[in-house]
Amino acid sequence: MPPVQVKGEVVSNKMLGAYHHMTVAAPGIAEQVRPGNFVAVGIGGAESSMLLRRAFSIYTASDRGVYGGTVEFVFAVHGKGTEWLARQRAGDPLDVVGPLGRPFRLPKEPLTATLVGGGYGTAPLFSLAEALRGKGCRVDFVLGAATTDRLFGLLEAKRISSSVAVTTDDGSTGERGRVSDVLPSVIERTRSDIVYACGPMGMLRAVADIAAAHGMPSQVAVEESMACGIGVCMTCVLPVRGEDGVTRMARSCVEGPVFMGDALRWEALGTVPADCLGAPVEVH
Amino acid sequence: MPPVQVKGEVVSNKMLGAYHHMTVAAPGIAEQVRPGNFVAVGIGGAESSMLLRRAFSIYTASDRGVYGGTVEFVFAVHGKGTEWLARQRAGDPLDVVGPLGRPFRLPKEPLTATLVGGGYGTAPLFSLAEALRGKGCRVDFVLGAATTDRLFGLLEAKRISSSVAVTTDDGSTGERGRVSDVLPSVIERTRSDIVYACGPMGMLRAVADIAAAHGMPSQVAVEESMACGIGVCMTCVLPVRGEDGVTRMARSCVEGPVFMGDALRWEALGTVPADCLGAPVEVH
Amino acid sequence: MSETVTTLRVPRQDPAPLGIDLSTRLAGVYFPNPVFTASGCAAAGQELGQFFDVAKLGAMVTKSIMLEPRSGRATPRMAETPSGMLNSIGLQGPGIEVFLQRDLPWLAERGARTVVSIAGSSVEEYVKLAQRLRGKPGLTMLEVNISCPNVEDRGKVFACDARAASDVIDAVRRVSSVPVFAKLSPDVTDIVAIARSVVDAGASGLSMVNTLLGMAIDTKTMRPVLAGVTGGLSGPAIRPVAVRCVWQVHQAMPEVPILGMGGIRCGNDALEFLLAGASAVSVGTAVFGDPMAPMRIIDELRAALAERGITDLADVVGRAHRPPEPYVPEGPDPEVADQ
Amino acid sequence: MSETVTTLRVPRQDPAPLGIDLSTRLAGVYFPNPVFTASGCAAAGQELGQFFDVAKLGAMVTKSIMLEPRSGRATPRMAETPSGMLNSIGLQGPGIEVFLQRDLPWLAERGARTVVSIAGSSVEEYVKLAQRLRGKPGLTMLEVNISCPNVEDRGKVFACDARAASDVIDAVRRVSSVPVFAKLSPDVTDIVAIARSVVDAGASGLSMVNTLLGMAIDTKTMRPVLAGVTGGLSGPAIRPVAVRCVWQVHQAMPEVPILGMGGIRCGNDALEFLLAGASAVSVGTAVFGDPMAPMRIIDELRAALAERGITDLADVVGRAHRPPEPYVPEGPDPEVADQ
Ligand SMILES: Cc1cc2nc3c(=O)[nH]c(=O)nc-3n(C[C@H](O)[C@H](O)[C@H](O)COP(=O)(O)OP(=O)(O)OC[C@H]3O[C@@H](n4cnc5c(N)ncnc54)[C@H](O)[C@@H]3O)c2cc1C
Ligand SMILES: Cc1cc2nc3c(=O)[nH]c(=O)nc-3n(C[C@H](O)[C@H](O)[C@H](O)COP(=O)(O)OP(=O)(O)OC[C@H]3O[C@@H](n4cnc5c(N)ncnc54)[C@H](O)[C@@H]3O)c2cc1C
Ligand SMILES: Cc1cc2nc3c(=O)[nH]c(=O)nc-3n(C[C@H](O)[C@H](O)[C@H](O)COP(=O)(O)O)c2cc1C
Ligand SMILES: Cc1cc2nc3c(=O)[nH]c(=O)nc-3n(C[C@H](O)[C@H](O)[C@H](O)COP(=O)(O)O)c2cc1C
Ligand code: FES
Ligand code: FES
Repeated sequence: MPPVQVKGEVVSNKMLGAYHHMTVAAPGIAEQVRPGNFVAVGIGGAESSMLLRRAFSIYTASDRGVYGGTVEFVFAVHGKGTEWLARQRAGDPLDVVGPLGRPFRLPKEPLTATLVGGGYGTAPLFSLAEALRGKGCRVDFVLGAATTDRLFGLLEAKRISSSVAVTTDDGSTGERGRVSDVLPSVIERTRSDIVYACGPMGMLRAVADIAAAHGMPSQVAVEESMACGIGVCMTCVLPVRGEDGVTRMARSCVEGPVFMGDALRWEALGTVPADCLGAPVEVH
Repeated sequence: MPPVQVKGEVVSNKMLGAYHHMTVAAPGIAEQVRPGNFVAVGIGGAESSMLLRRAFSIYTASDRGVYGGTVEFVFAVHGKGTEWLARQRAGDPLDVVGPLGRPFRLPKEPLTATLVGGGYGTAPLFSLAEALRGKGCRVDFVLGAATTDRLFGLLEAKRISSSVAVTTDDGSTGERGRVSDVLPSVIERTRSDIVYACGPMGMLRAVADIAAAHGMPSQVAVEESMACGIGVCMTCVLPVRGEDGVTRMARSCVEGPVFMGDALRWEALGTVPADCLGAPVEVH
Repeated sequence: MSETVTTLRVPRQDPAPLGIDLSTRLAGVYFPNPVFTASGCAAAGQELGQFFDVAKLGAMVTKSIMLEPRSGRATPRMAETPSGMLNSIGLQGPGIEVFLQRDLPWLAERGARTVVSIAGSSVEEYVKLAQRLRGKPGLTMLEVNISCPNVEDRGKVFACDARAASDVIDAVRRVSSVPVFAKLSPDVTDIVAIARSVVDAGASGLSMVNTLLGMAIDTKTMRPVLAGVTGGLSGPAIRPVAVRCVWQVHQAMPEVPILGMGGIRCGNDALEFLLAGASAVSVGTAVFGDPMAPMRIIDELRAALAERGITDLADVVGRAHRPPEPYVPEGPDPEVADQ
Repeated sequence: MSETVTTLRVPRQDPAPLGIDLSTRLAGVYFPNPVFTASGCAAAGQELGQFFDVAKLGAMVTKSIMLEPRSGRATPRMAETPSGMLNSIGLQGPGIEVFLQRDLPWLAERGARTVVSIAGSSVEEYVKLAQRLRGKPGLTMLEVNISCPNVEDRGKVFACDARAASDVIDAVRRVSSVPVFAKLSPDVTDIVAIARSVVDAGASGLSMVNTLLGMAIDTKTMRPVLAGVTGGLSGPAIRPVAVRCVWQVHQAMPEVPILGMGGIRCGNDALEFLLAGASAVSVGTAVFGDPMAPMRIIDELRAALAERGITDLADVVGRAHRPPEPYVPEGPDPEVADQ
C-alpha cells in the first residue's frame, strides 16, 4: 500500500509527562498503518523557513470514529519544528505523509517476544504488541527512560503484556539503570525467542548485542535524520549488511526504519565502512 | 519622542468592507502618536521566511483603557505578510515598532482644510481632522475608492467634518469617478486654504497638482516599499526638493511619509533626476 | 527527434487543458509541460511513482549516475537551514549497469521522458557513461553534472574551470545520441564565461543552477553538522541567485535553451525562472517537503498563465528581458491604484 | 592603540557581567564585545541610537562612504525573498566631508568604537578617503568595501579580481592610521585566493561576507522587481554560504582576524561564525526586522557561552576546526541519549 499525502487536521495535542501526544485526523493513512510505520509531518506552513518534514513513529491509528481515520504519535520538543508542532491546537491543519517505512516483521509461529522501548521510542511498540498477541505470541516489555516523566505508556504496557520491567537513569521508577541492565534477565526468565526495540541508537545497539549473545534475532527501529522520508534524497542512510553479505548504505526511511539487529553495522555507524559497496578508494 | 519596539498583543482583528481593522495593545507607542505616524509590524515570528516589517498608517491610538495603550490600523490583504496578519486573532502576540515617520504639520492659525483619502489611505486622516478642529480649523473630506467596500470611514468622516464628497470608480457610492474630479469644486466651495492627502501615488500627484493650480499648499502621505522603517536601509527614498532648492533622494520613513506636495518631484518618481544631488554621471 | 515528438503527443501527456499550451522544447525535444524533477531529488522515479504518474512530468531527471556503484559519504548528510537545506550525499548510487537494467527500463515502460544525469571524476568516465547510454529506450536527454571533483586536476571541480568544463562537454556530446545539457555551478566569479565555454564546446543547453557550497555548525557540539563538513545549499533561499544566473546567461545567449532550477516551490517560482529565460524548470528540494509538488506546480503554472491571459508558454520565456508592457499597475497598492 | 584600549575599559562598556568575558581583539584593537553592526544596515548610528546606546556595540560599522555625495539608484531598491532580501541601494550617501563634519563626531561624542567603511570606483578614490580619515577622533578601524565596480577596468568589481583587490588594499593600508579590513564578496570561484592576495597586500583582517548577487522578477508585472535589475542578497538565507567562506579562509589562514557576517539573527548564529573562525561578527539585515537585534544578540551570545561553561569568548573562536570533544552527545535524541 503506497503512502499518501493528506491535508489532515489536529484533533488533539496533549502534554503527557515530558512528551506531547498528538492525534491527527488523516483519512487514507490510518487505514494502512502497520506497527513500526511512521508519518512525516509538514512544519509551519507555506511561509515557514522550515522546508523539511519531521518524522514520527505512529503510536496508534484508527480508521473508525467521527474524524474518519486518525493517527496518533508521541513527540518530544527537540528543536524549532517540534516547538512549532507543540503549539498546534485542535482544528489546526497538519500536512501528513504516511504510512512510511518498513514495519516490524511478525513471526509466523506463536513465539515469546520481548519489546524494549526507550523514552518516546516505546510509542510504536503497543500496536506491535497487539499484532504479536493476535498471532498468539507472549509479549514482555522492558521500558526505560532518563526520568519518570519520559517513561511512556507504562500502564498500557502492563495491561497488554505478561510482564513489564522498568528502568530509569535516576531510579525514580523501576530499577536505577539502563534497559540493557535488566534485559538479559528478562530474556532468560521469559525464555524469549525474539527482541523488538525502539529508542536511541546507543540503546538499540546494546539490545542487539544482548540478543545476539543469546543467539536470538532482534528487530530495531532506528532514528536517522531524514530530509524526505520517502526514499528520494539519500540523507538517511546506515551501513547495513544484506542477505548477500554485502554492506550497503541503506535508506532508513524505506529499507528501514526497522532493521534486523544483526544486519546493522553498529561499529560503523556514522561512517562508511571500507568493505561497503562503492566505498571511497583513497586517491593518492 | 523616539520610536519604541513593543511586544504587543492583538486586541481585535475585524473585517471592515474589503479591509481589516486591527487593534493592538502596544503600551509605550500609543502615548506618542501624532497624525500621520505609522507603525512597523513584525510578520510571522522567529521561524518565518519573511524578515521584514510591514508598515501601516495609524488610524487611531488611545493611551487609556484596560490594555494600556492601544494602536489601531486598517489594512488590505496585499500579499503574504498581510495574509498572515489577517489570520491573527485576539490574544496573539504582535511585535510593533512606532510611532514612525514625520507626522502631518498643523497650521498655526484656524484655516479651512480639505482632507483627501483614497481607499485605506483615509485611515490616518481622522486623527488629523480632530487635531485640526482642535486648532479651530474647518475640515472637509473628499473620500474615494474603487468600490464601496473600499470606502473607509464614511460615517465617521460625516460626523467630524463640515462636508464629505465621495467618489467611487464604479459609482456604487457618491459620484462615479476619481477624487480629482470633485476636489476642485470642493476647494472652491469651501475656500480651502490647505489640502492634506493620503492614498495611492497616482491620486496624491493629482491632488498636489490641483492644490498647486489653486495656489495653495498640500501635504501628502506617501507609501514606498520599506525594508526597515527607521531610516537605516535607504530603500524607501523619493526625489524631494529641499528648502535649499536642491533635490535629494529622501527617505520616506523618516523624512516622510508626509511630504509637502510641491517638494516631491512627481515627474521623476521611480527615477533619479539628473539634477538630484549626487546623481550618477554617465561613464563613457 | 521527430519520432520522439510524435510519440509524445499522445493525449495522456495532457497537452493543454483550459486551452493553455504548456508544452516546451529544449534543443528541439518536445516536452508536454516545462516542469521536471531535479537530479538527486527524485531518485530514479519509482518512489515518486507512488504519489503520481511520472509520465505526467515534463521530464524525469534522474540522480547523477556514475560508472561504478558509490557508497556516498558518511552521515549526517543533511542540515536544514533558513528556507533551505545543506546536503552532502556524495553521489551515492548503484552504478550505470544497475541503472540500465533496473531504473531506465522502469521509466521507459511508464512512458516517462527521462533526462539522465551523469557524473564522473575524469573526462574518460563521462564519455564511457554517455557511450553506455547511447540509444537506450526512454533516454530523452543527457544532463552532465560537472560539479564533481576532477581527479586529474587535484580534485578541482570541473564546473569551476571553463577549460575543464568544456573538455567534458565536448567529449560527451561527440558520443551522445541525444541533446547534452551542461549543469552549471553558481559558485563561480563569472557564470556567463563558463556558460559560453560549454556552449562553444557543443552543449545543446544549460541546466542552472546546482547547489551553492555552504556549511553549518552545530552550536551544541560546536562541530560542523555535516560529516562532509561542507555541503550543497538548495531550496528557496538560493532562488534569487539562481534566477540571476539564468537572467545573465539568457541575456548573453538568448538562443541557448536553459533548464532553470533553484528553490522552486510553487507555480509563481517556476514562472519567475521562465520569465528570466528558462524554457523549462526542475523542482528539487520542494519535493522533500511535498512529494506532489511537481504536479501542483504544473497546475499552478497553468493557472498563472490563464490569469495573465497567456495561452502559450513560449510567450513567457525570457519575457522579463523585454521592455515593460504599458499596462503595468502604477503605485504599490494595485487595488486602489486606479484611483 | 593602547590608549584606545584603556579608554574603552570604562565600566559602561559592560566588559563582562556573569563573569563571562565577551571582549575580543581584531588586529590588536580591543572591543568589549564581538557584536558589530554591518555596513549599510545601520547608517551612521543616529537612527539606532534612538533604540539603544551605540557605545554598547562591539563597534559601529558605518554605511560605505564615498568621496562625493551619491544619490544611489532609482526605486524599487529592495525585494523580500525567502529568509532574505535583495537590495540595490547604489551606495547612497552624503560624501566624506559631510560624514566627517556630522556623522563621525556624533559617534565619537558617544564613545562608540567606529569602523568606517569606505568605497570608491578607483584605487585613487579609496586612497583619498583613507587620507581624509587619518587620525580622526572616533575612527577605530577601516573596512574597505571592494564590492564596487572599477571604472578603470570596465566596471569589473574589485573584489572579484585578486589583483584589483590587492591593489586597493595595498594603497589604502599605506596611508591608513588604523587597521584595514578588506570586505570580501562571496561571488567568487576561490574565496581563499582573494583572501590571500589582500592579506599579502597588507590587509590587517577580513570582513566576510558581502551580499550575493541575486535578482527577483515580479510575476505580476513580469519584469525585474528592482530598478537596478540585480541586487545584493542578504539575510539568514545566505548564512550557510557565509559560514563556509569564513571556515575556508580561517582554515587556510588561521592567524588572520575575521569579522564574520551574513544572516546573523540570534546569538547562536553569531556563535556559529565564531566557531567557524570569526573573532567578531556584524549584524545587518536582522536590524531591519528588529532594531534591538545587536543588543539582544550580545545577551544571547553571553547566555550561550554560559550554558556551555565557557567564560572567555576567545575559547570559541575557530573551535569548530578542532577535533571533536569527547562529551558530544551520541544519537539524535539528546534527552534519552544517555539510555
Ligand atoms: C523514523 C523516525 C521516527 C521518529 N519518531 C519520533 C517519535 O515518535 N517521537 C519523537 O519525538 N521524535 C521522533 N523522531 C525524531 C524526530 O523526527 C525529531 O525529533 C524531529 O525531526 C526534530 O525536529 P526539530 O525541528 O524539533 O529539531 P531540529 O534540530 O530543528 O531539526 C532540524 C532538522 O534535523 C532533523 N532532525 C533533528 N533531529 C532528528 C532526529 N532525532 N531524527 C530525525 N531527524 C532529526 C529534522 O527532521 C529537521 O530536518 C523520529 C525520527 C525518525 C527518523
Ligand atoms: C508608510 C506606509 C504606510 C502604509 N499604510 C498602510 C495602511 O494603512 N494600510 C494598508 O493596507 N497598507 C499600508 N501600507 C502598505 C503596506 O505596508 C503593504 O501593503 C504591505 O507591506 C504589503 O505586505 P505584503 O507582505 O502583504 O505584500 P508583499 O508583496 O508580500 O510584501 C513584500 C515586501 O514588499 C513590501 N511592500 C509591498 N507592498 C508595499 C506597499 N504598498 N508599501 C510598502 N511596502 C510594500 C513589504 O513591506 C514587504 O517587505 C503602508 C505602507 C507604508 C510605507
Ligand atoms: C539531496 C540533494 C541531492 C542532489 N543530488 C544531485 C545530483 O546527484 N546531481 C546534480 O546534478 N544535482 C544534484 N542536486 C542539486 C539539485 O539537482 C538542484 O540543482 C539544486 O538542489 C537546486 O534546486 P532546488 O533548490 O529546487 O533543490 C541535489 C540536491 C539535493 C538537495
Ligand atoms: C540594505 C543594505 C545595504 C548595504 N550596504 C552596504 C554597504 O554600503 N557597504 C558594504 O560593505 N556592505 C553593505 N551591505 C552588506 C552588509 O554589510 C552585509 O555584508 C550583508 O548584508 C550580509 O549580512 P546580513 O545578512 O546580516 O545583512 C548592505 C546590505 C544591505 C541589506
Ligand atoms: S529521508 Fe530521503 S531517502 Fe530517506
Ligand atoms: S525603510 Fe529603511 S530607510 Fe526608510
